[in-house]
Amino acid sequence: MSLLLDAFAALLLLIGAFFYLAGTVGLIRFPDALSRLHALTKADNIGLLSICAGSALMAGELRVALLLLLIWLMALFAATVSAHLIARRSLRDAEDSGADAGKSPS
Amino acid sequence: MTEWLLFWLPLAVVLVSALAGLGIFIAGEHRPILRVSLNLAAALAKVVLVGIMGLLVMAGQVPEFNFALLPGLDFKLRADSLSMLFAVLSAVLWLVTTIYAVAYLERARDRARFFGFFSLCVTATMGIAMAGNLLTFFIFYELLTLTTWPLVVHNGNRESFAGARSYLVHTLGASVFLLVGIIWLYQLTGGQDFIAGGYLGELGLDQYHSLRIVFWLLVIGFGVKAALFPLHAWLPRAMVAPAPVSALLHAVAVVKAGAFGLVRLVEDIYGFELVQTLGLDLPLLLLASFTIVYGSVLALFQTDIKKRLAYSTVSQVSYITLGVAIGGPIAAIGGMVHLVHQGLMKITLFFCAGIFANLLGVKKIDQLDGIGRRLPWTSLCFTIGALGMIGLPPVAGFVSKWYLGAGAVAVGREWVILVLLASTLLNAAYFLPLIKRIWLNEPARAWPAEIDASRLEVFGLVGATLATTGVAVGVGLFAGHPLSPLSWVTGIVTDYFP
Amino acid sequence: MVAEALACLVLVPVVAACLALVLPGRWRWLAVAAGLLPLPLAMAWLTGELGREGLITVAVAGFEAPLGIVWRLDGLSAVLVWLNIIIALLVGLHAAAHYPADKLNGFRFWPLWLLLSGAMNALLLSADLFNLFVTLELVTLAAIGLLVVDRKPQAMRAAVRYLLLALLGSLFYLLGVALVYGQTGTLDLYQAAGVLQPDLLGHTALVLMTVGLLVKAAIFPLHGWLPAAHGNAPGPVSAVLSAMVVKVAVYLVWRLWLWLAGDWAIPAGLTMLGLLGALAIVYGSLQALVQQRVKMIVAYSTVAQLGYLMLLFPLLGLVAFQATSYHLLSHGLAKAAMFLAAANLLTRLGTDQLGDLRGADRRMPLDVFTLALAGVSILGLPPSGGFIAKWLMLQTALAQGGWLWVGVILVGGLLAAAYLFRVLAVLCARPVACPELPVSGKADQLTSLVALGLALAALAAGFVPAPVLKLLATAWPLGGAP
Amino acid sequence: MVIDVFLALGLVVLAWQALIGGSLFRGIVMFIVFGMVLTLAWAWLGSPDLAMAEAAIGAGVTGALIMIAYWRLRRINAVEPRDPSPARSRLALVIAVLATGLVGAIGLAAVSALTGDATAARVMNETLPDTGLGNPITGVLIVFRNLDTLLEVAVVLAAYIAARAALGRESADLPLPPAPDTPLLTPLVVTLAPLTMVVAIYLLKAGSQYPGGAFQASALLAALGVLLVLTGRVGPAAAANWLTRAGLVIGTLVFCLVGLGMLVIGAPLLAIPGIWAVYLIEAAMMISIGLTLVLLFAGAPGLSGKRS
Amino acid sequence: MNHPEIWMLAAAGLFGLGLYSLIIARHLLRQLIAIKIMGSAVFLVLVVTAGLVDGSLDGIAQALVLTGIVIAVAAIAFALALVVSLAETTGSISLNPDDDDGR
Repeated sequence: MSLLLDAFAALLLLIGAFFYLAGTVGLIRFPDALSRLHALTKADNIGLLSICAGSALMAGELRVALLLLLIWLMALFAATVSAHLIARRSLRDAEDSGADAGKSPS
Repeated sequence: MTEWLLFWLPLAVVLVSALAGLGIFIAGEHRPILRVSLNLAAALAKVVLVGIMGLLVMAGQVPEFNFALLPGLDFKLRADSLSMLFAVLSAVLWLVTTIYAVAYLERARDRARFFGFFSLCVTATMGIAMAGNLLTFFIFYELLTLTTWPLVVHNGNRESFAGARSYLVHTLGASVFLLVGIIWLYQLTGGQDFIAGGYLGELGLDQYHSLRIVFWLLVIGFGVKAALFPLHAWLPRAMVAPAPVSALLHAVAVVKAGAFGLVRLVEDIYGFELVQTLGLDLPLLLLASFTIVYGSVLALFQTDIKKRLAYSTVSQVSYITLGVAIGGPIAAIGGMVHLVHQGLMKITLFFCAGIFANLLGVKKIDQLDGIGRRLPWTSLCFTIGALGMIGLPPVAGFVSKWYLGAGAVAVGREWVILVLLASTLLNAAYFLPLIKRIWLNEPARAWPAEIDASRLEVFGLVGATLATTGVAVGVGLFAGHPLSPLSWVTGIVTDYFP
Repeated sequence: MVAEALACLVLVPVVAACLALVLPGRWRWLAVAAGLLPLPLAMAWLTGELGREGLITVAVAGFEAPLGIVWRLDGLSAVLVWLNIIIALLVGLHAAAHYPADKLNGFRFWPLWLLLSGAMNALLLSADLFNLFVTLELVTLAAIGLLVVDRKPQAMRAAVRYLLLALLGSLFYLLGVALVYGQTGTLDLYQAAGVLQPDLLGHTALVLMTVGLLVKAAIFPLHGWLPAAHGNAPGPVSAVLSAMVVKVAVYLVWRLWLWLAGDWAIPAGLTMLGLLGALAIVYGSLQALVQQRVKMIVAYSTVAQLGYLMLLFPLLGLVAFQATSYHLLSHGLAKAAMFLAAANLLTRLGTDQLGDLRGADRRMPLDVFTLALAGVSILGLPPSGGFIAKWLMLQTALAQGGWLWVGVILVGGLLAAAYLFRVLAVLCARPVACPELPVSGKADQLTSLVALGLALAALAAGFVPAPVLKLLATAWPLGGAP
Repeated sequence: MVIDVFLALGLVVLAWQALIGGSLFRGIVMFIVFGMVLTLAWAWLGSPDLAMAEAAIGAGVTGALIMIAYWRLRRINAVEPRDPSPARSRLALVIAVLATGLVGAIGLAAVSALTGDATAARVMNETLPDTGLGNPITGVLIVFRNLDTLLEVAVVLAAYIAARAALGRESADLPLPPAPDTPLLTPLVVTLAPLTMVVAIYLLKAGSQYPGGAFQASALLAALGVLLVLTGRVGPAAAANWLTRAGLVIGTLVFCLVGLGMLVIGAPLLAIPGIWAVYLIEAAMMISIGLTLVLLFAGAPGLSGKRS
Repeated sequence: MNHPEIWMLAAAGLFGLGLYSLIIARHLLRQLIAIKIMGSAVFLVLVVTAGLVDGSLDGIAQALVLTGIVIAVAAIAFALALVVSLAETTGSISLNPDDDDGR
């Protein structure tokens, strides 16, 4: 039984790593700030979710699982607000400099 | 009771003028009456205290104040017969010079600062006179440099700063040699006190080489203030100071401190036998003789009165060193007694020069024509002083020269008499023309800067000068009298050469 | 009872600093007084105790050496704590005139002043290497805070330079502590002394710590920050900086080289430190000769006088130790007096440029007299403490045949005479052309009298060296020839 | 082994990015990332306490302080500093290579000569149980070497007073960036504030048995303060009222009074009587250091309610 | 902590980098960051040289580093206030060495 659980946890961790990888590639490849933000927030949050789930399974305790859930919620919250602020900022910079939105700030 | 007195008297004598100095600083510029009375009271008190101490010393007691700074290092004030000689001289002359200075600086500025440092200088001189060991001597020796600097700088103009700087360079430069010499000596012998006949002799030290080096280090240290030949350059330049300063300090206190140091060095530290065995007496003798002749020759070429007197001091002070370097009791008497006589005569001459400059603005020798008619009493004093310097009998100068000559003969160094003769002739060569100008020449139409000084001021100036002239002559006439400096010195010398 | 006195030395000023920050208005004077006044009493009692026992050690928090921190009071630290207390009180009195506790600048000045003296007492007592790091940081921060209390632009620039160099110095020192802790397993200096081997690691640790401390002590090649900092600091702050803060770092270098590495034979290192000292003396004096501002001259004079403290290393011996410690004490007093006098000149005449100070002695005779008196001690001329130190140093140098060091000491004295009399000559000169400087501000007798008091203390040190030197002798660790 | 190399290399590369080349803003960001990676390094080395401290204080608070200082300096638009002369940079290169070589060689020598008989630490491990504390670091900080901690809190206090002295004027017109007027902030603050408080208190309490303690908790409070200042919920006050000053000073004061109190009842100086004393001191330190860091960030003598 | 050599080399690298940047950095903030990084390097050296005691990291070394970190942040905070104040009063944000070696 535990073998199955461990395998499943490992799988979850792999998925999480993959999502992180995707997010990073998006960060590097995408042309403007907004699309980068989009890539980052989506991919990384899901990646984090699966990693938390995987490690919760490995730990096996409910208390640790709840803690990890709290971590995920906090990270989610922080990610959304900061992404929102960065987006507003890059939009305002774009209006000031007249160029289209998204050139990365100096 | 007496032993309590014996302990605290030396300190009291030294501190009287220090407290006066402090009082004068606090009294400040705007309370002249308080300041002058404080100064005179202190001068009188010092003379009285020195008198008491003289009586005690004559009665065979030895007042001594001792304070241990460090285990091997103590601060000792001891009034033996030799120190009394110098102490009495500076105490008496401080009183007279104070009277003179008060009159002289009637209209000057910064008098509080002047008199404050003036009394601190006398404190240092008294401390040098009564120092019991080399450390105490060095402490007051350096204090003397510090306290005379503001006096030389008193006028605050450019020349006085140049003079003061040269004075500092010489004295502080030489104090380096003195300090190393003293510490080296303390290294060799530990904290020894001055003993008549020298404490090095008994210790039987065998490091002759280092003793010679230490001797020359100390000679350089004392030689600066005693204006020995290579180190004398500061004295003429320091003549920019006001007349009372030149009179007391550069004719009596500072210069005599150096000479007194040399006397202590040869008589009380090394002892003449050790100096002779180390072969140091001849070079010192040659150096002194050369300074005597060199000083007199240079005096000839000076046009300024005070500069001429300064070079004459350079040569006269070396008489003391000469007396000590010849060796033998009689020459030592001549040397030591000259300490007093030269002080009295030279201070008179400086007083007169001060009066000429202050009342008539006469500074150069060629302005002296016919001044005898205008200032008869001052010129008389000047003449007596000058004759004394040359060595004519009634005045004190003759006594010391006589003893020096006799001492040289007694020890078999006849050539020294030639030096004495040469210097006497040179003295005559640079003093007699002045006397001729004062009495025989016609006075110029108007004096350079004639001022109508108040009667009190003139009385103060001339009175002080008359006093010193009287003492100079008195000392010469009553040389045999038991209280005279001559008999006092013979008393000293008897326990140096038993 | 000993622990109470030691605690009073350190914790009372810190508590008073907190109270001074919290209490409103006039109450702050009370907190300042409560912070400073008990110190001399506690120290007097402790000195008596020290006289009997020779060494006082207290394990803070009750845990002995390797685990806890140990306070250790011996002769040397007692002398320095006394100097610290005298400076804190007397210079504090002077500061009370310019920084009233109920005004804004006083509100910022006094907590830092109390923290500074408390931290220095903690440093002088501590025997733990890391605790020394913490106290050094507190001393530096408090000192630099005081430096910028007046927000003068030059002071600000000097403060930034001082802070950067001090932080760099602390890092080097901490690196050395890390190595010592790695090798010996203990942080107590006197415990590590036995265990630390004079091998490559031991030497490197010592060198790193010494370099770090030399930066804070502003010894010659690393002195760049001192003149600007001490020259532009407010009056009382420059006094405490020159008299104490710099000395505390030199005290630590002594502790390292004489106690931690006492029995390692490193003649080359000792001579090198001596040479640094000699260069400091010559360089500091020459710079002081060319500076135009009085406070800069006095600051460079500090750079020079610190060189004397490094002469202890080549002349290693009991008498040399007594001499340099006594020089540290008398220089502290005299330099504080000089800086306070210079500050008085600056505040009341509005400038300390030498050119504009001609004839200053007529309007401010007391301060010029204080400058002269303090100068006497700095030069090492008799009746002053400096003279006793110079005499003992020359004595031991002659005894050991160190002619180079004799020359350095004497030349140092002459150069000091040169730059001091250069200042005095201008101050006593008759004002030729410059306009009559208005004597601005009320003639504050207190500040002048405090400066005079410190100068007289420096002179008095010339008369009572015996008890201090006996106290120092008990602290000498190496024994052997004087 | 791989993780060690990866983290060590990461640290050096990030330090390189932060220090050399690129704009200053980029350097500051890289510095904060460096702090994060250093947190991982401490965690990997086996010291959770240091990891938390580095994250909260080393990267978080220091990063925020430097960022706000950078922002203020740009507003003062001070004159652009001149480039260092090539000679100077060559000299710097030589010195840097020498220093690296020295520290590296010495470090390796020290590591190879590891005797492992760290007496002090072994004694500490033995005496820790009878203090009732589980976390050795809190034990060392509060019980065994508490003089260090006392002076450290005094250092923070001194830093604050000195900073106030340097900034000078009583009124708080040091500029602060305008609060962004987005509706998202209110829910953020409303949820984060109580949560941070709870976590901070928890950290404080857990500090005695598990990794945590006063300093990490104070950094959390400081982070909360910074958030409130930036979102305009709290503004700089003109003068420090009594409460703020008491808050600043309470850490040092409580520690000293406990220390002196012990003397009164005959115990050795600064001996800690029991767990309650540990918590009392830690709580006081948390408040004092947290408040100081927030005030240093706001560059103001005190904090007031609404900011215009 | 099983490969101390790696960490020691990393610490040496950080120390050297920090020192290099401290000397040539144009902006004071960059110099402060350099000081902070050098501090972290020294703390690494401290922990690594302290070694393992009974299997885990040396407790005292960790406490020292914690104290060190807090002191570092206090010193940096004061330095930042100084730099801001320097910029306000003198308008320059760098300490070019040759501008006032003593005025």
